[in-house]
Amino acid sequence: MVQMTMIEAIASAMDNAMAADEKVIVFGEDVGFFGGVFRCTAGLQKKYGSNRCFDTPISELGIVGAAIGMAAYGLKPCIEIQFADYMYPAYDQLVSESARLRYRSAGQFTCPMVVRMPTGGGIFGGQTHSQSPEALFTHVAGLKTVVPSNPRDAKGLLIAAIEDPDPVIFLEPKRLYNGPFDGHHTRAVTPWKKHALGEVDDGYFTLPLGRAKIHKEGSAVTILAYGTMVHVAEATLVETGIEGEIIDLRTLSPLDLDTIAQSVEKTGRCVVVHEATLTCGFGAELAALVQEHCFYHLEKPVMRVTGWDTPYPHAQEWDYFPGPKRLGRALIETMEV
Amino acid sequence: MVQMTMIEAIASAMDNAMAADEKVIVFGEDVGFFGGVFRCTAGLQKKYGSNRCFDTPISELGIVGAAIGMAAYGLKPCIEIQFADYMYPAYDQLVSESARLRYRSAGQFTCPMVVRMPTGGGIFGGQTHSQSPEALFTHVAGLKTVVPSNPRDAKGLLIAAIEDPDPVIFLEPKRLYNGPFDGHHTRAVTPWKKHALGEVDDGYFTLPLGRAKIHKEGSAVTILAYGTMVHVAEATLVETGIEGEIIDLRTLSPLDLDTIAQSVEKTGRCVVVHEATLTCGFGAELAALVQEHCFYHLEKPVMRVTGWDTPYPHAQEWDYFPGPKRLGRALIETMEV
Amino acid sequence: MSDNCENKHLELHIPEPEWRPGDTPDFSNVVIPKAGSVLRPPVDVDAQDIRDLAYTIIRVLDKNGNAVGDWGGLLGDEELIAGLRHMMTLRSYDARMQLAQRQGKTSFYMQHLGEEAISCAFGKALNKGDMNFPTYRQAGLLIADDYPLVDMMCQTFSNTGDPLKGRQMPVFYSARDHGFFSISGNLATQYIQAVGWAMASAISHDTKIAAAWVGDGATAENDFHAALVFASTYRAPVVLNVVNNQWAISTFQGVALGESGTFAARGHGFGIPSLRVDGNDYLAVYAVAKWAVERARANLGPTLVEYVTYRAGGHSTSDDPAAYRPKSESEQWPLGDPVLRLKNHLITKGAWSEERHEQAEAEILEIIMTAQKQAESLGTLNGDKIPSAHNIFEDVYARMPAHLRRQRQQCGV
Amino acid sequence: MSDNCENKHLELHIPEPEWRPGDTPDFSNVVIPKAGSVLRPPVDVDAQDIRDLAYTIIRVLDKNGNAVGDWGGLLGDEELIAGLRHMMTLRSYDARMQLAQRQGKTSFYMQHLGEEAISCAFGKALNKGDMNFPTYRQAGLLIADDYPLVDMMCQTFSNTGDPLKGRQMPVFYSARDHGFFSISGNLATQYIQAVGWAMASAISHDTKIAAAWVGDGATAENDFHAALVFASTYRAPVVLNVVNNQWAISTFQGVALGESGTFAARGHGFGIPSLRVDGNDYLAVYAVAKWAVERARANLGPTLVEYVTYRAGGHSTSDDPAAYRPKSESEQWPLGDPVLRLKNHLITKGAWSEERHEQAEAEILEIIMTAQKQAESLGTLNGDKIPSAHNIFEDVYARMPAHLRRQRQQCGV
Ligand SMILES: Cc1ncc(C[n+]2csc(CCOP(=O)(O)OP(=O)(O)O)c2C)c(N)n1
Ligand SMILES: Cc1ncc(C[n+]2csc(CCOP(=O)(O)OP(=O)(O)O)c2C)c(N)n1
Ligand SMILES: [Mg+2]
Ligand SMILES: [Mg+2]
Repeated sequence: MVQMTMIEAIASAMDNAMAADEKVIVFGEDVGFFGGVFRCTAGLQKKYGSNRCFDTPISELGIVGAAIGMAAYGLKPCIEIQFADYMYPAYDQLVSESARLRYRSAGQFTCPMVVRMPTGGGIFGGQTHSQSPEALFTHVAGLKTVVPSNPRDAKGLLIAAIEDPDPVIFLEPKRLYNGPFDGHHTRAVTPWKKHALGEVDDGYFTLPLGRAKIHKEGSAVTILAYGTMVHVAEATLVETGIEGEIIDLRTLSPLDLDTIAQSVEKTGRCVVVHEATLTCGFGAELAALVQEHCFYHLEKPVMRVTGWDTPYPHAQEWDYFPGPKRLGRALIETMEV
Repeated sequence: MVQMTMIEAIASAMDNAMAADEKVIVFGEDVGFFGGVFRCTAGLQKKYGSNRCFDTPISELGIVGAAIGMAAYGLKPCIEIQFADYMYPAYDQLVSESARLRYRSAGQFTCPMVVRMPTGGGIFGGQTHSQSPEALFTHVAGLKTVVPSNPRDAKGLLIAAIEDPDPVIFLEPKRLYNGPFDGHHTRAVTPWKKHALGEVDDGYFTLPLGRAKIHKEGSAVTILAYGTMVHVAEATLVETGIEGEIIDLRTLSPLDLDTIAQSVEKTGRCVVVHEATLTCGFGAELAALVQEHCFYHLEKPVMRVTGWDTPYPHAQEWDYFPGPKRLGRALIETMEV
Repeated sequence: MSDNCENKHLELHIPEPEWRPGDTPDFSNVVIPKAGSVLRPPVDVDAQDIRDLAYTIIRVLDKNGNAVGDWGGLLGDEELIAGLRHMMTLRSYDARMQLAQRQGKTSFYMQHLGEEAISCAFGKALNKGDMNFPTYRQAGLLIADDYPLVDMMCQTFSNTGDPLKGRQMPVFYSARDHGFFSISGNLATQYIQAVGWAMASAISHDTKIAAAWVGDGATAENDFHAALVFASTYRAPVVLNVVNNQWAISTFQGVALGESGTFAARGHGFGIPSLRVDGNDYLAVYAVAKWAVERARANLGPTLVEYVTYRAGGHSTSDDPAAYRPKSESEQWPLGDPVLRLKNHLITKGAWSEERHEQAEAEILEIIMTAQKQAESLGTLNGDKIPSAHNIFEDVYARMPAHLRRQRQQCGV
Repeated sequence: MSDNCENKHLELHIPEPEWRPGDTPDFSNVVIPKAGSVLRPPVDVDAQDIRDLAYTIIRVLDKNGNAVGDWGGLLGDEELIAGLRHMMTLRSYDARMQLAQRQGKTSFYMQHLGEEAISCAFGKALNKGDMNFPTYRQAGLLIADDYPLVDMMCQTFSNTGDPLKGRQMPVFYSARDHGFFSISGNLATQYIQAVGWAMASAISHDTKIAAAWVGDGATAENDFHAALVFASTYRAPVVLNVVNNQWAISTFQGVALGESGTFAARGHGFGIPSLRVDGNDYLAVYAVAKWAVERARANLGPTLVEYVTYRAGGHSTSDDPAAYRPKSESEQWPLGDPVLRLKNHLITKGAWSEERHEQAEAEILEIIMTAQKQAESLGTLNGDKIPSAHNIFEDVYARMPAHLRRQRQQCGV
């Protein structure tokens, strides 16, 4: 066990995967010599050569499109989109191509690749460095979507994603890179290096895709969260004193509905929280599923605490970000008899 | 009043808008001399000249990107994407640019444009001529999304969309172009020319965006539908004898939540139906909203009847399409005490 | 900024084809370089030294049916006869499938009429293991590689024998073992994938190369640019093919071409050797393909090839070209018919005759009819022998996740 | 397909910069054409007759500070002094804002160091009403058009005076009345929009033209291609600018450029006249800009201009270039410093002096400090005078829909 930041854990995942399988290659904008603007690929080019880790032109379409061709050839590309906000130029390749290749060729061609991208706000990145586009992937059949909330999960899930025979979108909440940010932007964040979840096995290991984790057990209300919001939820429970259960979804698609349903059947109350805009966000799917599968257990409607239905603003970031105050209000409302 | 197909109604909308305002221009792939692969722009180039109606290179990004520049200049482009399945190359321009221009420039620049695209299945178009990507637009703040279900609405809503000061995505269910297809693919469809909703005012008129219409009143259950599914719902009610209320949403964003809530409060039951894939489809948002706003009126969970979470298949189209049989089963289940 | 404004008013230029229905096309002012007049450079030539090859047309077969110049002489009579048979087979196959569509046996069809030489000849320039990333108008690659006609038909009919299980529209074949990548309905997307595949081969120190395909119209797409950028940057072992058949549905090539001169010239801005070839000349297509393939195989990087041809038929069975171009344009088209030209060449050489040609035509029709019978015994789209609905849910992922199992159950399959 | 396989193994080519940290850069083998050596063609020249202009560098100021050749002589001393002051203002402004960011007064900043001539000189070639579609490194357009410094600072500080109401990151200005389109954080997206804007002007028989801006790295994006296609097809009155400052964050220009030779050459495949100019030479930039603007205004269509320059500072305040390039590379860069070069030219001409320069520097600093004081009185990002949260909900649509009114209420504003 070594203490790692989430950045180091992600780099370690790629390092281990590249060492284990020479078919694994890494590329993207600034990921080569420089090691990525967030340093997630630091050291890989030096260790594995520029044949297996290299810089690309600034063309997200090119990065994803080339990766699809490589995956069809038999390699296992693990590529970086510098910010999730910049995946749109590649969206056609992701949706129309990577997600459907196995299907439309009846398994003749497949697309084992991982698309890593930093997501979410909290760094004063404004509307083009803060987005959480997960719902744009979960709506697409053929893609898997993963969002880790800590270094250990990030590493185990990323190696599992690289091993996976299908395309996996791997969303990295950038506000968590250095520590478990809980929405209190004026307080210092405990660095991962001093946090239990920063203890990560140095070697090769996987955590299964498609399984949620009960981050904190409780009986009063179920909070469905992923990424940064797991820590916001934790802080909110401490502050409100509510005995809630936090489920860290980890994989959004395919979703671990059983774990969710079990929890809501126990608590009878459910709040969903995410940073993305409300309308048609992933929280809509969660609310729809929970009311469908746990209808007779629900004491209260499922509430959603999310980013507003606006672009992500720069200066007013903390009025936009769904922090402990807003989540707390929703929890209290949901706890009313 | 003239009898029109939906194609003619759409053409007539553009014709009237172009006649009324010379800032309105029309372009897209094959829309000029030929009048569009579905003939929706037939006659416009001849009447208004190729300066105002012209063919473009096959670049959806170019079409939308150029339209944004034109709208910022002060024109009102009404552009065609040949099939909604081909909007992905332009998705970045739609999401990152058209939807945010007013916001990020604090109103200095605006983007009054309409993006028309045929959507939906039922024509053996396979996975690249059948998609219903509405949720990919409704998730995006700054866009409006409209789906007409008949010629009269199509015309009035399209003119309103062209008048609108913001970007509007105008989705045309292609299976409705010639008649109110109800999902019974082996039966002939009554042509619009013989249908009450095919009676359309020849001149300039608008129908307000953001207002749903009660397509059929009823008290037993609320069916939330749009586009082709309005007619599928109608057929299903006839066949099951259920006294359901069909709400034709017409505009998905901004949504007419009041009309929906009033109906569900009356009926206590709600089924949502759409062609798009289930997970994170627009039905998820509808179910989430209905359970949130009508929780104490609901006798049963909101059910969703949708396309499966797979690409749209070619040969098995009628096993994929959510027709009257599947909707009927859901209604019956929802009606159980 | 100054506010000097005494300027004339601007006008938008809208490209228009020379002829519309009712006009009489006249190609007499189109310059067609003489067969044999373009020299064949060595494959390791510098791109900048052969810029002129993007503005000419490389041709081998002259008016009299002789093969002339540097680019000829690569194929023996047997190979040429095989090539002729491939083109004839493709044409005959197309005619039958077009008819089958009209008879309601399937939903849609797209033919190659006039463009047969391109995919048939190109296919012969590749090695086993190389990979094409085709559009919907390169079925000649399959035919020239002896892919079973019955399988092609089963795909077209979406029947129980369909290798793609009914999931894809007709003609969107996929045949991995024949170096034929799964066709996408989205134009141009496969162009950059071909570059990626070629890069993967180079990364793996393999010897395989890739070939990308796109139409004149689809060169305007994003993926075309990404492919040129990546191919140029990484010197990917790929042949970048542009089939310029003059039309993109109803839109003439001038709309995509703009002021460019030629599509081949688009390669120049990327330092990619770019050649323009007579696409209706089997020998020229083969020779240029071979040249480009050799370059790629020798690790010299990408080549862009524009095939000048003409889409003699409708865009698809959903299209009627009489609505936007003169009916006679196709006959007036100055590069002739690829089947006829190769036939005449072989006859001129004494390797073929009218009789053998007729006989071959009959044989081929027979082969196709037999295959069609076999394919139809496995069903057609309008019958009830289509692939089962459980195929909707399979192959979305390698392993079916719980929610799809649930949905499959709801579907009752 | 044959299965001939006796081929050598492929290798992927990965472009690498010549020098990395620790190396000593040596630009002595870079050919810099003599100032004045490139002839100035008439604006209605055929693109094909000036292909060489994409492979050279148009320069006016020689080593001794003289303006030489065809492209010089367009600006009087007063105009040049004004230009010098614009560049000095931009540089001084950058230095202050960079510092303010380090002091925590804002979240982020991007400077122009070494690239000041390009936007400052280009701005002077346009008319009132023309529209730039800039990236984040053309604030000289604003300064040369006398946009208030206080407004620029308020935007940078996201304070209560911010014309963009705190919504945008620093430096993403928007100033419609100054011909400055709203900057997008997504690279290259505005390139095709500029073409659309220019097309709209032509459709409206207006006289206004547009200017598009993109960096060397971002030419790889989809929008760049779409812009070239549309500009070429419709002969749009637009100037397509590429600022080649050698770096895209940590990635040297060779990764985007590949085998192309130059970025200007990318215009050739579209038949667009393409010029390459010394971006550190105020006079050359102005002359080429003027030429391209005249072409557009005369309805002669688009021009592509590549500005050869060097990003002397970090990519942004988040970047440290010492991690990926030698520290001395910037000093070794052979095209010199644009401010120094124009200063020397004016001194050589006797229109300027070291004393006047120092005095101007002091004056400019004073102006900027005064503006900064005024701007800071309206707040900085780390203070509490930021635009109210109700601005989150406004301008999403022209009229706020019900769901946003509900959300605004929940937000408590
Ligand atoms: C992304 C995308 N946009 C539009 C279409 C619709 N479409 C199908 S074929 C076609 C014309 C293609 O023309 P070209 O590239 O010249 O190929 P050709 O049909 O002539 O072989 C169009 C516009 C599509 N399939 N994909
Ligand atoms: C679509 C997109 N992809 C990636 C980025 C991240 N990014 C911001 S600036 C930059 C480098 C741009 O380099 P260049 O175009 O050369 O402009 P320069 O910064 O040198 O002026 C990158 C990769 C982005 N902003 N948008
Ligand atoms: Mg074509
Ligand atoms: Mg740069």
